[in-house]
Amino acid sequence: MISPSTMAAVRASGAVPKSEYLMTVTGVRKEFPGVVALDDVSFRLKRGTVHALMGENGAGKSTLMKILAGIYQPDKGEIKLRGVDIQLTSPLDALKNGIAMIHQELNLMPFMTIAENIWIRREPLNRFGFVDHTEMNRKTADLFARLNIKLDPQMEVRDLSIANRQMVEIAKAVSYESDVLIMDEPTSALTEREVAHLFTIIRDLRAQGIGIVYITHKMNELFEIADEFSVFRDGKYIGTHASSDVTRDDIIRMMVGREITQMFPKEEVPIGEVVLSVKNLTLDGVFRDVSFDIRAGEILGLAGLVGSGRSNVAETLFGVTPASAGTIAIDGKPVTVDSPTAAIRHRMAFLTEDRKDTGCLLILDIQENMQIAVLQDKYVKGGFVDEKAVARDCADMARKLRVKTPNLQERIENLSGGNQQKALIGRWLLTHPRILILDEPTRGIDVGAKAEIHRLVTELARTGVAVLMISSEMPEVLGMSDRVMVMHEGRVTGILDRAEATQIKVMELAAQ
Amino acid sequence: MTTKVEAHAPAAPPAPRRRLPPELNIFLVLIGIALVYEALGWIFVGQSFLMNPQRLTIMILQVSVIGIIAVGVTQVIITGGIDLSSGSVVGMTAMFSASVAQASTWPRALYPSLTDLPAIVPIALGVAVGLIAGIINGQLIARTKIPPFIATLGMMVSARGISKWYTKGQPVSGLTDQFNFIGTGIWPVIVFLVVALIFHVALRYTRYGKFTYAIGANPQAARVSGINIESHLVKVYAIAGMLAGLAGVVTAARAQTAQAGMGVMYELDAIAATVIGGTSLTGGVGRITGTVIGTVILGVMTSGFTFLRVDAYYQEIVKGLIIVAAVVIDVYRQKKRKV
Amino acid sequence: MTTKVEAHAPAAPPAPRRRLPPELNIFLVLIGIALVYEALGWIFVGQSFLMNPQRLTIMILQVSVIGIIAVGVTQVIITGGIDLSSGSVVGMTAMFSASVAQASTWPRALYPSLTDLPAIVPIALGVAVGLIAGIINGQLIARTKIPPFIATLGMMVSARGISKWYTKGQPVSGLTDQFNFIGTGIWPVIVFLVVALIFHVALRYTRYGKFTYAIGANPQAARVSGINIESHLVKVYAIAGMLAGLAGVVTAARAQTAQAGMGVMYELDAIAATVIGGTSLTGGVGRITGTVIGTVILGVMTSGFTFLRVDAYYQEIVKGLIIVAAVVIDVYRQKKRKV
Amino acid sequence: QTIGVSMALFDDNFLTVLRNGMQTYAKTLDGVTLQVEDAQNDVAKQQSQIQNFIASGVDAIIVNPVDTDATAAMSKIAADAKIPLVYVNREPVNVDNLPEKQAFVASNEKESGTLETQEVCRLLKGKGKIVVIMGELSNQAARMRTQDVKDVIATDACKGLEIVEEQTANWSRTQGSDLVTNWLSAGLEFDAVVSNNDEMAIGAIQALKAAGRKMDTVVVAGVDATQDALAAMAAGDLDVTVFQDAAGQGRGAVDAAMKLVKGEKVEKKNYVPFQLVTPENLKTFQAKN
Ligand SMILES: Nc1ncnc2c1ncn2[C@@H]1O[C@H](COP(=O)(O)OP(=O)(O)OP(=O)(O)O)[C@@H](O)[C@H]1O
Ligand SMILES: Nc1ncnc2c1ncn2[C@@H]1O[C@H](COP(=O)(O)OP(=O)(O)OP(=O)(O)O)[C@@H](O)[C@H]1O
Ligand SMILES: [Mg+2]
Ligand SMILES: [Mg+2]
Repeated sequence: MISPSTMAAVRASGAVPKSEYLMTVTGVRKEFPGVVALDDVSFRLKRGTVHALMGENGAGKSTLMKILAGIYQPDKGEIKLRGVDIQLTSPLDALKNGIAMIHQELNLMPFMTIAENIWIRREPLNRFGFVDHTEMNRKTADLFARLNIKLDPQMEVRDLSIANRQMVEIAKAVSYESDVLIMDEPTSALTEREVAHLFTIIRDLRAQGIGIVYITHKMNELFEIADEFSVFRDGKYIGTHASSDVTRDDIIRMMVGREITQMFPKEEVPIGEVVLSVKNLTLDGVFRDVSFDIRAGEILGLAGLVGSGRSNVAETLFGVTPASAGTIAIDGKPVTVDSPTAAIRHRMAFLTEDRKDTGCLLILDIQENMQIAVLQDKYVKGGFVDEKAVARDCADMARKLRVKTPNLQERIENLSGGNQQKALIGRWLLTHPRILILDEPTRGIDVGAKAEIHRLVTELARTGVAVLMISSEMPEVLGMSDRVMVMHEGRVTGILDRAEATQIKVMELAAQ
Repeated sequence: MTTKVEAHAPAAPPAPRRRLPPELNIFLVLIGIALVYEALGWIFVGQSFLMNPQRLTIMILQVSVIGIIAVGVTQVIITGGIDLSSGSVVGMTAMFSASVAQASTWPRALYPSLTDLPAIVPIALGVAVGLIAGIINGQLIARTKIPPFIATLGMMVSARGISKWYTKGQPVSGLTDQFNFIGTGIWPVIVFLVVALIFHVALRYTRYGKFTYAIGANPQAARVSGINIESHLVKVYAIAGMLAGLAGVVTAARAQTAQAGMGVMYELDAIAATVIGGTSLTGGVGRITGTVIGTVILGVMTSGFTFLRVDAYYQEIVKGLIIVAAVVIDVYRQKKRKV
Repeated sequence: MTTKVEAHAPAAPPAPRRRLPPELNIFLVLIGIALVYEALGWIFVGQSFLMNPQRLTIMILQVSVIGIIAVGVTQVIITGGIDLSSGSVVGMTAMFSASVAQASTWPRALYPSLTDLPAIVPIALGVAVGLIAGIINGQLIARTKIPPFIATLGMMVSARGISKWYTKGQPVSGLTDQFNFIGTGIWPVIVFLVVALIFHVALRYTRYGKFTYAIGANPQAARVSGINIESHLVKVYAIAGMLAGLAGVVTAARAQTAQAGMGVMYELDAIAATVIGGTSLTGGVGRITGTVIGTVILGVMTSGFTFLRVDAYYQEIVKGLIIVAAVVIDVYRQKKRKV
Repeated sequence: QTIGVSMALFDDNFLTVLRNGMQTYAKTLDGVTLQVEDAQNDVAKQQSQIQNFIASGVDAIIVNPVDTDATAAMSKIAADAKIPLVYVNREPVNVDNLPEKQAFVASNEKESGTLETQEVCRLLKGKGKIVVIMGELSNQAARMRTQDVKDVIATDACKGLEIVEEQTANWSRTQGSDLVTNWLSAGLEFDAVVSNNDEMAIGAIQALKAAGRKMDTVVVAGVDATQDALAAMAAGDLDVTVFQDAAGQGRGAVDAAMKLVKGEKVEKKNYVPFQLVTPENLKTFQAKN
C-alpha cells in the first residue's frame, strides 16, 4: 500500500510504473442503509481507451465512480492505480493521483466566473501570492481554444444555460490533465451538436493516452465512442466486452436481463378535438410569437438546439414565468395561466427538465414527492389529507412506473437519478392531466425505463391527453411525435408532420 | 411489440424498514440529562430531582411561554425561514393585551373607560396584534423576497419600539383576576400543550402541513407543483405571530403586569428549543413533538441548575455547552443510524 | 454516423452582460438616506446635516466597532454560515483585555502585579481570546456538522457567562492612557477601515477568498474540487472571532472601562450591516465594500435621529423600518436589473 | 439555612455591589448560604426562579424585582408556599399590603433623581439649559429618575431650568458618549447634563472633553456613585452623583430574611437613605461601595 502523497510524488516525477491497466478495481462492495449499491464489483480501465459503463438506473455506476473519485469509501475491495494499491480518502486525493470526474449532477458555483470555477484551488498566483486574474482568464481562454468552446471566461456561471454549464464542467475536468477521466452522463443535458463536439474532445484525449470512463444511457453513443464497455446490474458486475463484438440488443439483454424489442412503441391513436391552442405567445427577450395547437391524443414533439427557448415556452405555458403577450385557449376557451396553481386547475401537468432544482423535494420521502401536486384538490377533506388513499395510489403509481426502492418512505435523494425521474413523472400522472408537458422526460433514464415511459405516454395519449414533449434526443422526438415543432433562437421555425419529419429536416430548421 | 414486462415487475415491496421516530434521539438526551441531575442530586444535595411534583411542574411551567412561541417558530423554520421577532412581539402583545385587561380598582388605568372587560377581550386583542405582526412579516417575505432574517429583524426592532412607545415605557398593571387566571397554576402548561397538539396534527395530517414541508424542502419545486408559496408563507408567519401574541398574553397574565421589556431574547430560546428538537435550519425537516422535547430540555436544565445550586456565573456557561452538546449528540446519532 | 463537428461548434457566445458593481445599489440607498436627512434638516432644524465635520466623524465612529465585527461576519455569511456570538465575544474580550490594561494608579486593580503593561499586551490578549472563541466555533461547525446558528448560539450564551464570571460582574476600570489611546479620536475608525481593506483584498485576490465564496456558493462543488471545507471553515470562524476580539479591545479602550454587559446585541447590528450591504444569507455572495456601506448606513441613521430630534420612542420603530426598507430597495433594484 | 436570591440583572454595576454586599455579609453569618440567580431583566424568568427556589426547598427568598409592578404575583407564590420573601432595592407595588412574612428593604427611589437634580439646580443657580440622558426606556429606574428631573424643574426654585433634549443611551457609557457627540455636532447648547446613571454621565464627560469643552463650564450629574464616577469626580469632571448604600441594602435584606426565618418580627418597610455626593464630601464615599 502506497500513500496517496507518495503516489502523487511518484506521478509528478514521471516515473510511473508501467502496467497494462491504468486502473483496476476488484471485489468492491458498498452498502447504504437498506441498499447494497455495489456487491463484489470489478472493473478495469486500459490507458488510451474509452470504457463505457452501462446499466439500468440504480445499477451502481455512479457509486462506483464516486468511490474512484474519493467521495465514498468502499466497505470492501481494493483499487489499484497503475498496478499500485491506493486508498482514496478525499476528492483531493483522487485529483492528486490523476483522477478527475464530471459528476452526474452539475457541480458549479453559480456566482463565480467561469474561470474561477475551472481553476478553483489551482488559481495562478502572482509574485505576491495574490490571485492573478488576468493569467487565470488567459489560461481559460487557452483551454477553451483547445477544446473549441466559445464562452467568455469572465461570464458568471449563473448566466449560462444548462448545456453551457455542462461544457464548463467538461473543460474543468480536462484542465486537471488527469490520467483517468470519469464522465458520468455528460451528455444528458446536451443536444447532438454539443455531443458531437464532446466526442471530438474525447477522441483527442484518448489519443493522448488518457483512460476515459464514460457513463451513458444513450445506446448510439456507445457504439460511436466506446472501445470497451462493462455492464452492471443491481450492483453486480455482469461482464466486459469490446463494443465491436456485440449488438445493441446484446447489451440491452445484459443490462436488463430481458428483451426490449421496441424502443418507441408509437401507436396510432384516434386524434380528437383541439385541446390546447396557443397564439403568439411571447416572453419579452426570450421567445416570441409561438403559436401551435395540440389535439386530444396527439403528441407534439418540440425540438431545437440547446438554448433555443423550448424550456422557456413550457415554463410560460405552465405559468411559471407568465407570458408578456399572447393567448392560451383550452378547449377553445381562452384562459389565463399566471401561476402553476392556475395551470393545474386547468388540468395541465409539467415535468421540468431540471429534477434537482425544480423537481425533487430532495430531503422528503418518495410518497411526499409524488403526492404534492395532487393535494391541491384531491385527497383532501376539510384540510385533512386522506393518507390511506394517497398512500395506496402513490404505491400503485410507483409500481406501475417501476420505481426501484424498498418502500415509499425512502428519501428521494437516495434514489438513483432515473428512479427520481420516474417518481416525478408519477407525481404528474397522479393528477390525471388533460395536457401533459414533458421537458426532457427521459433524461438520464435507462433503456428499460425509457421504453416504459414511452409506453406510458402513448397510453395516456390514447386516453385523450394532449402531450407536448420537449426532447433533445432526436430518435425520441421522431419516434414518439405525431408532429414535430422546431424552435430556433426563441422562434418557431416550422411544424412538421410525422411523415415529413426526418432527422435532416429537423436539424435544418433547428439550425436555420 | 409491447415488451414482456410483467414477468420482471419488481418483487412486492419489502416491508418498510421500521424507522425509529427521529425524536427518539433527543428524547434520550432529555432522559439522560434528567438522570444525570437525579444522580448528582443524591450525591450533592441529598434529595431526588425528579420525585418532586412541584419541580416537575415548574420545569415545564417556566418554559411554557417559550414553548408556545417555539411551536410557531418550528413551522417557520420548516419552511426554511426564521423568525427573530417573536420575543419583541411577546413584549408588544403583552402591553396591548394588558392595557385592556385592567381592573377598575386600579388607580392608574390606561383606558379608564375600558376596565373590567371580560378576559376574552384582552386575549383576543393580544392574539390579533400578534397575528398582524405575523402577517406583516409574511407579506414582507413573500412579496419583496427579502430574507426572513431581515424582515423579522426589522419587526423585532420595530415591535420593541412600539411596546416602549405605547405607554411611554410605563408598565401596565392591576389586571383583572379573570385575565390573570390563564397565567396561574399550570394553565400556561395546558395552553402550551394544546397549542402543540393542534399544530402537531396540522403539520402531519393536513394539506397545510404537507405544503409547509414541501416549501422548506425545495421552494422552486413546490411552486411548480402548484403551491402558492407566497400565500402559504403568509399563513405560516401569521400563525407564528399569532402564537407569539398568545405567548405575550400568557406572559402578562403570569406576571400580572406587562412591561415593554418583556420577552427579550425569547426568540433565541425558542429557536434553540426548536433546533435541539431536531428541526433543521435549512428547512423541510422538523416536528412539533421534537420541539416540545427541546423546550422541556431547556426547562429541566434551568431547574436543575437551581436544584444543584450551580453558581449563577457558571449557569450561563454550562447552558451554552448543553445547547451545543444536545445538538451534537442528535447530529451524531442520526449520522450513525444513516450510514 | 459521425457528424462534421467543426461546422456545429457552439454558436458565438453572447457578449458578457456588463454587471454594475452590486454595491452601487446600496450606495445609492446611503446617499438617498443622507439626502433625506439633509432636506429634513433644512426644513425642521434649519441647518445642514452633512456639512458638519464633527457629525461626519461621529457617524462612522459610533459604528466602527460594529463595522469591525461585520467584516468578520461578512466572511462567515459568505460561507453560508452565521455568527451569533460576536456581541458576547466583544464583552468577553473587553473584560480580559482590560484586566491586564489597568494602571497602577487605580486603587483596585484586578491583578495588582500586572499593571502598567505596554498596550500591546492587553490588545494581544483580547485578540487572542477572540481567536480562541472563533476557533472553537469553527471546530464545532466543521467537525460535528451542527448548524452554525447553534454552535455560535452556544458560544454566545457561554461567552456572556464567562464575562460575568471573570470578575464576578465587577467592571474593570482605571486603564492606562496608552491602552485608552486606541479608543480615542478617530482611531476606532482607522482600525475599522484598515481591517476592512485587508479583508477586502483577502476576499477578492487570494485563494482564501476564492475558497470562501466557493464553499458558500456550492459546498458540494467545493468539496469535489478538492477544497478541504472543514479546515477552511475553521479559518473563517477564527478570523471572525479574532475581529470580534479586536472589536472588544476597541470597545474597552473607547469606554475606558470594561463591563460584562458590553456588546449585547452587537451581533444583530453587524449582521444587519452585512445584509444591508448586499451579502446574501444563503452564502456565496457578498463584499466587504458593501458591508462598510451598510455599517455607515446604520451610523447615519442614528446620527440623523438625534439631529432631527426624533422622539426616543419612535427611533426604534423607525430603525426597524429603515433596515427592512434598505434591503427591500436593494432586492428590488437587483431584480429589475436582472430581468 | 439557604436563601435564594433573584437579582434583576447581573450586568448592572450598582446591583453588582448590592449582590456582593449580600454575599460578603452572608459569609460572616454561620450556616447561611446564598443561591444567587440572574433574572436577566426578565419578569417571567424571575417568577420562575422563585418557583424553582420553592421547589428546591430554600428557607427564604430575596428578590430584587425586575419590575415592581410584577411583585403581586410573586408575593402570592411565596405566601402560598409559606416561605419568607424580602424585596430589596426596588419598592414593590404591593408594599402596603405585603402578606405575612414578607418585607422590603430599599432606598426611596424617588430621592435619587430628586437629589441629583436639586444639586444641579443649585449649581446652575436655578437657571439654564439641561439635557437628560435616560436609561433603557422600559426600565423602571430610568422612568422614575427622569420623572424626578421634571418634578424638580416644576418647583419654584428651579423654574429657570429648561430641558432642551432628552434621549436614551440604554445605561451604556459608549452610547452616552455618542449621544452627546451627536448633540454637540448638532450645535445644541446646554449648561448641564443630567444622566440617569453614572456610566452615561462618564460617557458624556468623554464626549465633552473630546469636543474640547471646558469641564468647569458644564455641570455633569449622575446616579450610583460607582468607583469610576468617584474617580471622575476626583478629577473634577463629574459634579454630582448620588450614593445609594448598596452594600447596606444587601446586608439589611439578608438580616430581614434571617429574622423572618426565625419567626421574629420585621418591619414591612425598611428604608436606607440616599446621599448626595459632591466634591466636598467625596472623601467619605471613596471608601464605601
Ligand atoms: N447516498 C446514498 N444513500 C443511500 N442510497 C444510495 C445513495 N447513493 C446511491 N444510493 C443507492 O445506491 C444504488 C446505486 O445508485 P447509483 O447512483 O450508483 O446508480 P446509477 O447506476 O448511477 O443510476 P443512474 O443511471 O440512475 O444514475 C441505488 O439503489 C441508490 O438508491
Ligand atoms: N438559469 C439561466 N440564467 C440565465 N439564462 C438562462 C438560464 N437558463 C437558460 N437561459 C437562457 O435562456 C435561453 C433559452 O433557454 P432554454 O432552457 O429555454 O432553452 P432550451 O431550448 O430548452 O435548451 P435546453 O436544452 O438547455 O433546455 C438560452 O439562451 C439560455 O442561455
Ligand atoms: Mg448515476
Ligand atoms: Mg430545456
